[in-house]
Amino acid sequence: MYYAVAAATLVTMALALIRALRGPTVYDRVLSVNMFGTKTVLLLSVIAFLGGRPDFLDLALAYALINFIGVLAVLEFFKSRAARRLAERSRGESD
Amino acid sequence: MTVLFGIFLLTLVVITALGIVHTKNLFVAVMLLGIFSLLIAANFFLLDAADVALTEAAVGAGISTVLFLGALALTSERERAATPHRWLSLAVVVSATLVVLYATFDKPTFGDPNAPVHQHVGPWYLEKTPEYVDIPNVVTAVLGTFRGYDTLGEVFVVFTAGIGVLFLLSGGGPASPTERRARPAESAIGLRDDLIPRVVARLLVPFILLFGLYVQFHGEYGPGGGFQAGALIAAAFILYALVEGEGRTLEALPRKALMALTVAGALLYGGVGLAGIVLGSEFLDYSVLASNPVKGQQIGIILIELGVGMTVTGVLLSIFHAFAAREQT
Amino acid sequence: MQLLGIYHYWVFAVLLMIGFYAVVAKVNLVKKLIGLSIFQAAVFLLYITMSKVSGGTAPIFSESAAGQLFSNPLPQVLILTAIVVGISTTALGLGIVVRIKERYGTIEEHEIQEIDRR
Amino acid sequence: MGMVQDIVSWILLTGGGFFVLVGGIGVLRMPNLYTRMHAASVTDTLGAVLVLGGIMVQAGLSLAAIKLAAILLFLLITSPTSSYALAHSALLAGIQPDAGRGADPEDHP
Repeated sequence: MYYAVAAATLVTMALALIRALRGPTVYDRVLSVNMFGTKTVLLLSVIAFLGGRPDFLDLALAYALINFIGVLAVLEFFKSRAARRLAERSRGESD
Repeated sequence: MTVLFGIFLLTLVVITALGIVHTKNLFVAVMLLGIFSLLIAANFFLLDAADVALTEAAVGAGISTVLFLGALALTSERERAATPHRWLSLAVVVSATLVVLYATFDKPTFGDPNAPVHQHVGPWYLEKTPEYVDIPNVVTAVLGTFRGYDTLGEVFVVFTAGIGVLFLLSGGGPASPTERRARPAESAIGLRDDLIPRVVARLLVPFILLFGLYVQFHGEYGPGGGFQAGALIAAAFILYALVEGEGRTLEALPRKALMALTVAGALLYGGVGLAGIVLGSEFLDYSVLASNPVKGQQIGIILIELGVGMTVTGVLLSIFHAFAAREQT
Repeated sequence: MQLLGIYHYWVFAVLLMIGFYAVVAKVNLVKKLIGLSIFQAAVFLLYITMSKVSGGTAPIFSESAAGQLFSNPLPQVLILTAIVVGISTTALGLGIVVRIKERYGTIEEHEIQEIDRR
Repeated sequence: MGMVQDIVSWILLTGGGFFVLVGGIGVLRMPNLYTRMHAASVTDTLGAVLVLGGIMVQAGLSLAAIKLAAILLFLLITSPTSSYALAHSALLAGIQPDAGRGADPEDHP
């Protein structure tokens, strides 16, 4: 049963990867990166049980905690870039 | 079956790498690099390298994305020029690929227990760890005591790289101080006034810190150790900086404290090594640290892992702050 | 099965060369560093692949793994440290790129060379 | 007990696998950003709950079950938050939620 779930997760990862490669907007790519992260968490948990070493769930826990940072960093980058462009435009107008 | 999963994942890795090289948008490349790192970590896990997968998880998922984005914010997001001499480079690369592929035919089959690698010191470490060190995690034992010199060297490389980044980026930027002061109005647009991510991130930071400490001090028993813990703790502070701003983070952990942490970690490692000499043995021989040699080894490993954790946290956070401070000038 | 036996090494070779291509052919400095990261990851993959033993498990003793084969801990130790060293050196490279951008106003290799020639 | 445990966890795991897969197909096939986001959140919440719940039933009362519960908790907190932040910043960037229009706008880096 674990195998089936792991396979389903892997296929979903492949689908998310296709979406990440195709875009079209950057937000689609962020979405698929985020989704990829949660799918990795699921995959790692399933495989930890598949291999009979449930003590390795620490890894999945690390991803569950850390994955958020990447997405927030990207969104913060967007916003600060928008702010920078706004500032540049207003500076250009005042010149 | 797990081998098939591995092969599927490796194929995805190759596709992602092709996507990274193909795209002209550096921003997209960085995001695909995040996916690439996730895939590589899953592969490490499938290849029975739990410690390595945890390191890749701690470093690849957050910190490397944040650093690349920091650099992109300071440079540009698009690759402007077309690739010159494309066919020449492609020819060189393809012929090199063929050479490497030819070499792979001499490789032992995947997972072969009789491969030359497994005839060397690896089995000795597995056999002797219970006797000499008596901790369950052989990787930590090898890292801490059997190959303590290597790890010391790596810690100093990390240390030097951190110093290098500080030298490069902490000098005066191109902007004048007056422009630096004109910043607050812009920064109000950041993530800082987005209430929901801010609350959730605040909630999450203590848990990441706690988990980092768990990874640090549980490294003898499960996957973990100083390198992973350092990256996790740095990631927690980076998350805090993303939602609360640079200033608040630097209030919590000022630059001077970071510097002290970095240096103290490296000194702790070296000091434990010297303590071995002072107590009448060799450099980085921990067995004299306690009356019982096995106990001494365990104490030594805990101390040097602590040193590693401190240095890695300090260096990664200093690097992050160096990039972020540039961004504001 | 013979092919499956060396598939991991093929992926290593291909990844190595994708990274190499990015370093050699691309003129954008950040792209070169991204290529370098891929190159690094390929080497990591090679080492970890070599440490794997079929039917083995991660080299951490526990009750659930009693009496099992263990994979080789040594390559894992080398790569574990190399990952953290890798991110620090990449950061150093990015620092240099940022300084180049500030000094030259561009991060495209040929434009930098043109400015230098003047 | 063992039998019941197995059946319950199989049902949960099958359901989880199904929703994960459906979400994956949705992310690929849906016409625009917001509908894709909707599909992705199915995998992040329902799929994750069912899969991790299924494993938890197998694990019984142990440290592993507690770790799984922690993973589940953090996933349930973080993934809706990142979905929210993503939707919010996409909206601010001027991508209009319009289910009727269907097609994607032009590339918007």
